[in-house]
Amino acid sequence: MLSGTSLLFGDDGVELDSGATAWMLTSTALVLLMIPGLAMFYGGLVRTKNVLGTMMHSFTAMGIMSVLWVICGYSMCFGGNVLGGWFGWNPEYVFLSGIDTSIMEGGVPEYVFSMFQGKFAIITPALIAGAFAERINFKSYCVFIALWGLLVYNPLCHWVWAEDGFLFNLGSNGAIDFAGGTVVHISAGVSGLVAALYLGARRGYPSDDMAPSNLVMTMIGAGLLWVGWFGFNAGSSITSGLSTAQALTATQAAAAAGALSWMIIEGLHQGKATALGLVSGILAGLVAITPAAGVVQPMGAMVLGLAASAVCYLAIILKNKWGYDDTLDAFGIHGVGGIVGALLLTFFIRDSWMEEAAAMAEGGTWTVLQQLGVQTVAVFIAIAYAALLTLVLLWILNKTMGLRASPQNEMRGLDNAYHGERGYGMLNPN
Amino acid sequence: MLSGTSLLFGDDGVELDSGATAWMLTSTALVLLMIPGLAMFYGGLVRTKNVLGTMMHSFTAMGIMSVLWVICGYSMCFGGNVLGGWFGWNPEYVFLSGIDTSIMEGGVPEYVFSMFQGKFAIITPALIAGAFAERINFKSYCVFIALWGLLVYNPLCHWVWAEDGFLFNLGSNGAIDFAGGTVVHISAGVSGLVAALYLGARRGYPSDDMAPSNLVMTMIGAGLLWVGWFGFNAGSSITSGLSTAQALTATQAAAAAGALSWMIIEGLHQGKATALGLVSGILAGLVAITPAAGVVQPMGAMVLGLAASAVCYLAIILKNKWGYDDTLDAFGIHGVGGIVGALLLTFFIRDSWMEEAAAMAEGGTWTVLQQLGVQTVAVFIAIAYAALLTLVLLWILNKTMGLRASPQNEMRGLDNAYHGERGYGMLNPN
Amino acid sequence: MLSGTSLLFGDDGVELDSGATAWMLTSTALVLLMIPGLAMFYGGLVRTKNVLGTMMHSFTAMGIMSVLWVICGYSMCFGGNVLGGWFGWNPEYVFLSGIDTSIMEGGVPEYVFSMFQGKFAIITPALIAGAFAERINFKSYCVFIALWGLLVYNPLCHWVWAEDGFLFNLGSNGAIDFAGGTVVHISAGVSGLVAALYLGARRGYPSDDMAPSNLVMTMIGAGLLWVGWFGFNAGSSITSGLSTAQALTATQAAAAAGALSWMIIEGLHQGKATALGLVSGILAGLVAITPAAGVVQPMGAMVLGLAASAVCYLAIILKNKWGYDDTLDAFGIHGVGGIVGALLLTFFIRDSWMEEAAAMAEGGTWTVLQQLGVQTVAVFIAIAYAALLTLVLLWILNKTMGLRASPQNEMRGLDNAYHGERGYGMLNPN
Amino acid sequence: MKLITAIIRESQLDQVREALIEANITRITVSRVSGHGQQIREEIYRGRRVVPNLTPKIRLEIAVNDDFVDTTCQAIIDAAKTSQGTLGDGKIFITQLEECIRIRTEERGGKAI
Amino acid sequence: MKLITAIIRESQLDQVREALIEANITRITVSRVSGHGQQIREEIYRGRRVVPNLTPKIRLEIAVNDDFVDTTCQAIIDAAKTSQGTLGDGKIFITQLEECIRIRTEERGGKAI
Amino acid sequence: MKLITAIIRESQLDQVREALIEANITRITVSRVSGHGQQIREEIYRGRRVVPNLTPKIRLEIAVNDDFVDTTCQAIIDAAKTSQGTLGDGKIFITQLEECIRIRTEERGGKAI
Ligand SMILES: Nc1ncnc2c1ncn2[C@@H]1O[C@H](COP(=O)(O)OP(=O)(O)O)[C@@H](O)[C@H]1O
Ligand SMILES: Nc1ncnc2c1ncn2[C@@H]1O[C@H](COP(=O)(O)OP(=O)(O)O)[C@@H](O)[C@H]1O
Ligand SMILES: Nc1ncnc2c1ncn2[C@@H]1O[C@H](COP(=O)(O)OP(=O)(O)O)[C@@H](O)[C@H]1O
Repeated sequence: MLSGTSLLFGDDGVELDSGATAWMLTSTALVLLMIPGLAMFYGGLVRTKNVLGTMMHSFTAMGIMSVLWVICGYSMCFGGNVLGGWFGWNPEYVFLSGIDTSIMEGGVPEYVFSMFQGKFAIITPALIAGAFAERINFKSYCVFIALWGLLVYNPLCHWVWAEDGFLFNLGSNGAIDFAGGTVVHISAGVSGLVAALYLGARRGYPSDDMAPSNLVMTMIGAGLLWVGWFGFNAGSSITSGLSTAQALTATQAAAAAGALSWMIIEGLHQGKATALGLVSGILAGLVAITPAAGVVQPMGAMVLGLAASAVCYLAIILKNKWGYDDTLDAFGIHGVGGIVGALLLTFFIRDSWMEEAAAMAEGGTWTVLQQLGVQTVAVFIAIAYAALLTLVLLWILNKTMGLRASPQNEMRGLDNAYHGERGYGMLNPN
Repeated sequence: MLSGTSLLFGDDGVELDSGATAWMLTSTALVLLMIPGLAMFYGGLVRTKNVLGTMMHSFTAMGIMSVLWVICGYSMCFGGNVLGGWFGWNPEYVFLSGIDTSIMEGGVPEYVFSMFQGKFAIITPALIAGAFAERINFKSYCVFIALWGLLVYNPLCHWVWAEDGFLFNLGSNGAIDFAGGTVVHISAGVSGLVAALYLGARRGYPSDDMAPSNLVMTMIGAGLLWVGWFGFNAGSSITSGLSTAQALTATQAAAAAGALSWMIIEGLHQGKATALGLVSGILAGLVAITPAAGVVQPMGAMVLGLAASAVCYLAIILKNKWGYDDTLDAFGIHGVGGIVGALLLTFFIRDSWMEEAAAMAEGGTWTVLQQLGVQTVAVFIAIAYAALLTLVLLWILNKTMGLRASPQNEMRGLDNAYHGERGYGMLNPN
Repeated sequence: MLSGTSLLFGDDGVELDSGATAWMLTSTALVLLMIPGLAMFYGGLVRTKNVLGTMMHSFTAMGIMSVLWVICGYSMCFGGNVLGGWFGWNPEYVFLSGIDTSIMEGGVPEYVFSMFQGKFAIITPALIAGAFAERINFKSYCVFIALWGLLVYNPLCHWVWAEDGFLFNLGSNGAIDFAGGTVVHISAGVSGLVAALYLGARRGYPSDDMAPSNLVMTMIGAGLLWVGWFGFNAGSSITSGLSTAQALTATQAAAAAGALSWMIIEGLHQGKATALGLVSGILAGLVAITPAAGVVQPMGAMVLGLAASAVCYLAIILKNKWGYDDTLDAFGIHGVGGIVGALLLTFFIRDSWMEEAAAMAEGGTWTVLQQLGVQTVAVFIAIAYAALLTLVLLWILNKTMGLRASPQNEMRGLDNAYHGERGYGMLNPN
Repeated sequence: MKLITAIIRESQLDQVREALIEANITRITVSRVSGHGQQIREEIYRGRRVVPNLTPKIRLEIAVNDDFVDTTCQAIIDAAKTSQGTLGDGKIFITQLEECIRIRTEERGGKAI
Repeated sequence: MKLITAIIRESQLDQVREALIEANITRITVSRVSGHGQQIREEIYRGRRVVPNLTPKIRLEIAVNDDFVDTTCQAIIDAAKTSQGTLGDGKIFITQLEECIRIRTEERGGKAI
Repeated sequence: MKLITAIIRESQLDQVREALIEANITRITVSRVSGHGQQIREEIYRGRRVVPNLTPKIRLEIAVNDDFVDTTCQAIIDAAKTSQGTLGDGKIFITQLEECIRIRTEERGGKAI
């Protein structure tokens, strides 16, 4: 138990920063907290008979994606370009075997960075699950997220965050995606939309109402998500300093502004401010600030939160009009919110960042519009790639294993059909 | 994502302490965790039909108070004295626009301090809500907390914690309020009491029993509050060192002693130790140690926890005798516990603190009784100011918007009346 | 509030490491989070009428064990050998009065270490409670855990973790128990087994099924346990550096592998992968990695997780065959998982550790088999000591206070019988 | 003796209970049920007003002696009706009760009600 | 008028509701109950298949006019039966309904059903 | 055939079930209800003993053939009564059951019970 404080320098002579390490360890824990948070958020919104099945979508991702991450995910994301930069690879990263004592430039052990990043690879497929909740076959889901992680998440992550990723180097100072607007939210949202369309609506949708089984749990889940998001965004600074503080502040401001504006919009539109509305606003704000947390100041963050709530609110109204069944609005919140954030952030970038970008640019100038172009390209690539690959994966799985629960299983509920359990035993005298 | 570790010094040349920053970031997350924790604690104690409405009181505060904090709250609390010291102001703090790269003396970015403090401004009005739960109009509540934050919380916070606040400079070494005994708990408890009296009792109180809808959730909420309180108290050291460790230890000791003594007292008095009693004891202990965490040692902390449980237990018995309806005992626990802590701490102050105070005092001596005097003055001022302003605000709101839910809405329940939702859909087959 | 950043050195001149301190403070909070997490995990598995009583087993431990820890627990665990090394003692540690400003070698205030360790003393008896849930008398439980803490936990902790503990010095480099495989999990599991056998099965077991009241809560609890376990394991490095990162990585890998393998095993065996199975696998993995987190690399951690799931799954099948009533499988998961981890880790020890051990060993060599011997001895001692003392304690308590709830109280349920409350008021219209 | 079973809105439970107590009917049994009838438009889900396919309702069971049937029904009707009667206000069913036993005293018949 | 009370499996609720709607029986009241009958083997608990001593069931209450009794029962039976009938499929109980009142309109008797 | 409906204390459920099984009555349906009767003083809320206005109760429904009515009632009474009978022990209601159908086999009448 008492050991090892002597290891102050890594193999490569970089000095350890115990403070930065402390915050990154904490961030890793906080992002992990988002998985049960998400399970609660989603689980509370489905019908009683599907609550465990829906929570299992998040929890299974913790198992499958973590194991894959250790085996090859980290290598595919942060290894050097292979296959023309489609993804990365580094044999030393397989089973994380080569980073046992390596310390990164900022003084943080590479293990911590790897574990922190691994949590993003868990939550992204778990987010998708919201789109086809209440009707997917459990086994197919497991296979789907494994393949999706390997073929969609890992390449995208490599492009955006690896030092030799092509989106990382787009334009003068790269496409801005501080903590995963494109990699996490847009990719999950778009893939969810494709899957929802491909699988078709739930039996009885939209004529029957499918009332949430536990909004109380959904609210608590939203609370945990907000807390965990501090790790998600402020942790993405990979240090514990000014940039961390800036990201945390932006996160708080955007979430609060999102919550408040959704409440006001809904209050004006429907006459009542719902609890689900408030927490949806929190999420919209958090999603929108995710790509932007490193570059915007508090006022900009508040505008982003407000805009995200307004646009997501509209998007859900449109969904209801068009009638497709994105069960828990994975696209409506994460896809749309992510796009709003990734594009709109351009107008609120901190001057210092723009100056840096200008210094790096050919010709020594860099304008907001140029950056908007870069952002648009990145968003478009994320959408196109995620949509296409998801469609291919779904098609293959549908032909081989079948994707959709049988009508009978859908009526029984996922909990009984795939897990042989019930979520709330207390509902019956026992 | 990989960026900014170069910012090791703020504008003013103060060196960043990445460790202190890491703990303050964590504390900020922990204090935010207290909001869902409080929502769960309160939400579990009300009737089923009011659970979402009650949780919304906490969640809405996250939206409203955070937005106000960024706009002007931080400025009113920590800016320089204006209007004769009624509150503070600093134009650079508006929208936090002037602290983007500022690092405070202890090596912590000012953003982090601001966000940490902002969480206190969220939780204080959310605590009040317990006093008038199950019967307040939602819109009026929103306006009330906004005004209360601006006119009660911000001035009190300025007086006690700003360097030029008059309570900060009372006596030799100031009134002791480490983490918010007066600012948070006494002010919330007293305001709650005034509001409960002003609004009147719930329909049917006290003849009808209003059994808690979900004590399980209340217990979990208490657990999260305890965890979050480490951020609240230990974070209030604004560093990561010995004083932090002392505060954390005192917090743990007081909470445990409070829990144990409530259990024993209730066991002796009623023959059974209830779960609600145990968690009430946890809260009483935590509240009492809040002002004291920086100055008392573990044994003193345990006495404080024990005393708080005993006095709060008594206070609630008296409430039941007098028959006023402080729904969730915001006054009985937070008001009374806060007063017990703020006064009783005087007898357990660490010698080093008293020596310091003596050194700063005219004449070179400073006695426990003198400090008790200072504490009493601070407590009295907090009570008087909070009570008076709250009464004025309630009166105005009552005349203009109406404060209380109509009898019909009270019978339907807040969830249905103000939010158009139900908390536990699972209770009905669906 | 703003104070004390000057205390950068302890009495003994050791320099404070604010980063290590930050992570240890965080770890302390994370381990505390495990208590409500455990309460949720256990509470969700019992019948509705016992939910509060079961959660109270964890919550009461927070009160009782913390108070005892401050009074004498820390002294008994980390004081110098007394009574031939049965336990430790240091009068300065009584009420923690002598460590107010002491900083440990690694730069962490001793208070923080003490509070971190104190959480382990809370959770261990709380784990036992799973074995005799739904049938123990509440008062006797309170007395039992107090005595068990003093007579079983404190000595074991002293032997394994104090610098002069005899297991700490066994073999060349000590018995490996990084974060409590023997001290926490084996001792709790074995004591639980003894208690379950001594108390006898629940009324109606096994012919009646006793379906879980709230698997949703159990899942959330498992999620919180995973998050908290980062503090448990990575915090046990008592620093914030490479060894911390290694422990965190091993923890994540083992938990994920455990989850995935339980899911697959159950899927193959029963045709369905249950939610309870998945979270049991998470726990099995976490338990197994607890002693090992400091010495194994990710691949080894994954093997440990996998093996733990397989063996625990088998153990529970055997339990069902043999028919004894370890209500929540405290032995089946914690006892068995702990043993698997403590022994199996030997085969995956990092080379650097073995080299160090060899350097310290007489003759300069140290083999895996020698270490396996050491581990076996430590495991055996923990099992024998915990089993024997637990039996004696139970026998005495049974003779004096009575241990088991009366049949009538068992049928009414613990909540009503011992606490006069109900967990889920919402189940009834109110 | 009759057994009166009433299905009412959740939101009217307090009102109905107060009305019954006023009419001196203090012994009742209440449970949560869900109903499907002619009612529509009830709740809001992410900005959309939706029709819950099974609307939560409250079920009252009241055993009464024959001469109390009318008072009881009238009390329920008056308190359960919302603004002159709207869809979803509920139903009352009356069945014949053959025997009633008070467990505590083992009394039977009308005096056990 | 008759009061039909059916105890069915939870998993058949959707199917039964669809069948009833098809048979034009749209007004029903549903509640959660637990039952004990001849049924065994239902759920999995840590690798063991167990017999819940009280199995969750759904209870339907349907007030119908006399000529609808047979249609209603047949619709329920057809939809609630699992694979040619297995233990635990449930029961239907029929009792005489003396009076039915629609609270909204205070209509009584058959037309209030 | 009769339909026996018993309202008992939650805390007596296990005892009543064991008694019924002993009396060979194994098929029952159970649900959670809340009741209001003469009972007072039940729970503790922050140091105060309070009267829940609606006390949680358990409702048993048992369809039996006529010659089983007495055994069933007696078994319930004996097991549900607490210490010679205290307020709140509950009630038994008996109504006429016209028809009983076993869904699995479509059997009707007494043999379907
Ligand atoms: N024939 C019936 N059988 C059983 N329950 C009924 C019947 N008719 C109505 N109900 C119950 O009464 C509730 C209210 O009925 P609804 O048709 O909405 O009211 P109204 O008759 O005023 O239009 C329904 O939700 C259902 O629970
Ligand atoms: N005599 C009865 N009285 C009350 N409820 C009954 C009776 N018989 C059956 N039930 C209910 O019906 C459900 C199904 O009964 P079961 O005996 O399992 O079906 P089957 O008759 O097809 O074997 C039971 O769980 C119980 O709730
Ligand atoms: N007339 C009645 N109609 C409906 N339910 C009743 C009636 N009388 C009693 N009950 C039910 O029985 C329960 C116990 O009744 P209570 O009056 O407390 O018992 P006792 O008759 O022994 O005094 C009540 O809570 C209620 O649920």
